[in-house]
Amino acid sequence: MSTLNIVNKSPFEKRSLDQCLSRIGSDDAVLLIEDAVVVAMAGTRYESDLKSAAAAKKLYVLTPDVEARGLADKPVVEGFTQVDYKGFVALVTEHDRVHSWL
Amino acid sequence: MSTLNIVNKSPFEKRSLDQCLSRIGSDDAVLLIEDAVVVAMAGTRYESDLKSAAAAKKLYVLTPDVEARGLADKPVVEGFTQVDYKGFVALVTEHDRVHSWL
Amino acid sequence: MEEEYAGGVEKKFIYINRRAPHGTVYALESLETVLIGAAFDQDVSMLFIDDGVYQLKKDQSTDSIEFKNFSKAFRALEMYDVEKLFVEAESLQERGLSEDDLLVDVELVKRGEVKDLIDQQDVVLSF
Amino acid sequence: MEEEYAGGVEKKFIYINRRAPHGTVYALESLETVLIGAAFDQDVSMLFIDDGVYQLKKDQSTDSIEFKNFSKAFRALEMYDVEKLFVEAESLQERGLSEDDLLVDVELVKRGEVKDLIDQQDVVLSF
Amino acid sequence: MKFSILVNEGPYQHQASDSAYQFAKAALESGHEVQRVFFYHDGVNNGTNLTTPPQDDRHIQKRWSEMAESNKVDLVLCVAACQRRGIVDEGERDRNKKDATNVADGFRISGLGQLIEAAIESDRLVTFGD
Amino acid sequence: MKFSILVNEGPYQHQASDSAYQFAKAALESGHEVQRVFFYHDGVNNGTNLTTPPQDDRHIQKRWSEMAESNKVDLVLCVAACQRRGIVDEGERDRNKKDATNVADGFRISGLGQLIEAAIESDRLVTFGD
Repeated sequence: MSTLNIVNKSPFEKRSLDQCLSRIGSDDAVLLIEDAVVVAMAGTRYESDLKSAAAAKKLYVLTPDVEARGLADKPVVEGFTQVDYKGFVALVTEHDRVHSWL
Repeated sequence: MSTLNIVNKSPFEKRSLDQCLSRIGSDDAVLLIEDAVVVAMAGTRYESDLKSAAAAKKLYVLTPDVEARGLADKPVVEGFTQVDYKGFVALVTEHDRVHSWL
Repeated sequence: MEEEYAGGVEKKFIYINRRAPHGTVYALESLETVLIGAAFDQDVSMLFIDDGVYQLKKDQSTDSIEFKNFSKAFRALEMYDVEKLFVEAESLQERGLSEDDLLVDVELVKRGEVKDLIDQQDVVLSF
Repeated sequence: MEEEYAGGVEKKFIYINRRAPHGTVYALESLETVLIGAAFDQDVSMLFIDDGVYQLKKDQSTDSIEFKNFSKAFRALEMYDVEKLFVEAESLQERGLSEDDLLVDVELVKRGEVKDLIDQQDVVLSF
Repeated sequence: MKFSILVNEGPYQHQASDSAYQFAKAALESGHEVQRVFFYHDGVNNGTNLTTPPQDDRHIQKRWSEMAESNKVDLVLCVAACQRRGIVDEGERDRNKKDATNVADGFRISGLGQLIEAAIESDRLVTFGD
Repeated sequence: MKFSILVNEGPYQHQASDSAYQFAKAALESGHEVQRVFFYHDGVNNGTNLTTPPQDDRHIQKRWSEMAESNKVDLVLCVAACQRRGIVDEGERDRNKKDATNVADGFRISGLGQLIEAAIESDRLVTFGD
């Protein structure tokens, strides 16, 4: 039984990503959307935290939101998988439930 | 020249209080309102941070918002001053400008 | 008033409450949804983590901000057969709160047990 | 269209931008207010700190979320005599960004200088 | 699969309604069913027909209304949230003695039970908010 | 002193509009002037007359309208935000070919210039938001 967790706020602004990561397991996935996508890009203060998280859990980032913020020219943090909206839909079908960390 | 800084979100949820404290001076004041008031109470994980901040800057907390959250039975962190809405108004008049950290 | 749901399906619902009361409307609405949802005879749990634990703080007094004090409604949940109220121990502790501060009886869970609780659910409603 | 303000008072305004673009409307609205405000002949500065620095990131492409790409309007600010764009160096650095990533020329300030900048202002508008 | 979607925020202020729409569109294009979109809290503000967004911007309400029509998606506005925020259909207008209605085509006002029902009947519920 | 107030959020969802109201009330009771309250972004949703909050809850729009009347406080809704969110007066109804108006007593719709003007003419501007 696994959960798709959605986080939509930048960890520079809100603690929801941390709060999510501290309570999920290795079979769970996290998808970053909206302003949360900024932290999927290499080079930020949180890169090493995210890299460790990606080693233990499946991390995804929504490409349209990356492009909107002009960050498509930056590499993603190692271990992240990029998805579009159809990929987002597929993730929802592949997990037993969805938990939005609002 | 001094600024009244207003913070309205709990530091357990958002980083705005930290972001505010890192950029103001010893003549500036911070008023906690709405959900931010929770951190003015003694005993939280942030108590020692807030105590240090209170030693360097003037920290205030809005009593009606403390009461609404059922926290009037807890002591405030050392150095905090409680104000009501009229006290809030007075603080605005006593500083040169107001900066809301939204 | 909602009519009783005749679909015959029973799912496990968890309401996850992560915000302090009054600063936003979500705490109030979570309670409303649980009360309305009770008519559907589903398996309902409420989980309070992060600032959500403040929703259960005793002695909330909202007169001076002119809000409805809905916190007393938590005491009515039992009458609606909503009896599974989980509170994360670490969330209380980080905020200097204990079970004695809460206005209803709850079951404490550890942070490491939250995943197990969520794994048992069909539907997560986040407030 | 706003008429020119004939009050004769000149105040110092600072627009403080702390949020990433597109997730909320504030980045767009800050720019709108600055452009409208230009007609009032006030002294205007814009300060980008925290996630606000992402507002100035080059190459934003909003087609696939169907948003207006307003970021190009930052390049028009000069024509409105809005020339004081301050960006906090530490905010860039924590995000792995440099001046080369930004779509307009800005003046870098250090975190310790933000207070001095704000101390010079009459009005703070936070977005 | 059968999806339901919960939208907690109004149009333009937060990306929530946009994200929900793009998700719903992709779900339909992927051959899934979107049974219901439930608009709760400020989300009910998606359902007013009185908006006039700038010509060069997306028209959030119209997009939803068109999706409802082309794909038989059930768009439900929470009645209690509508009462607090001023979204009114004919029934609400008469009941609460208002002068106008403003609910847009394809949206209907109903109770929170519709959210619970959607969660029971759908395979997945996906929530978008602030 | 002369205050102006900026409200960025709608009623009921966030405490912002409540905090702004309580602040304005205390300012008036302390003998100050509240020149203008400017409602921006979702804040314009404070100015619809179509709300029917529960009987036992505060009526946020009415409180503002009453304050406008008793204390000559100028309540201004940002026109561009109104267009995006569906708050309409007679002029906007005619211009944008809408069927209804919903702006409440004591509120008027005007441009962002009114915010700048308020900031210039007031001694202090205080902002309430999310």
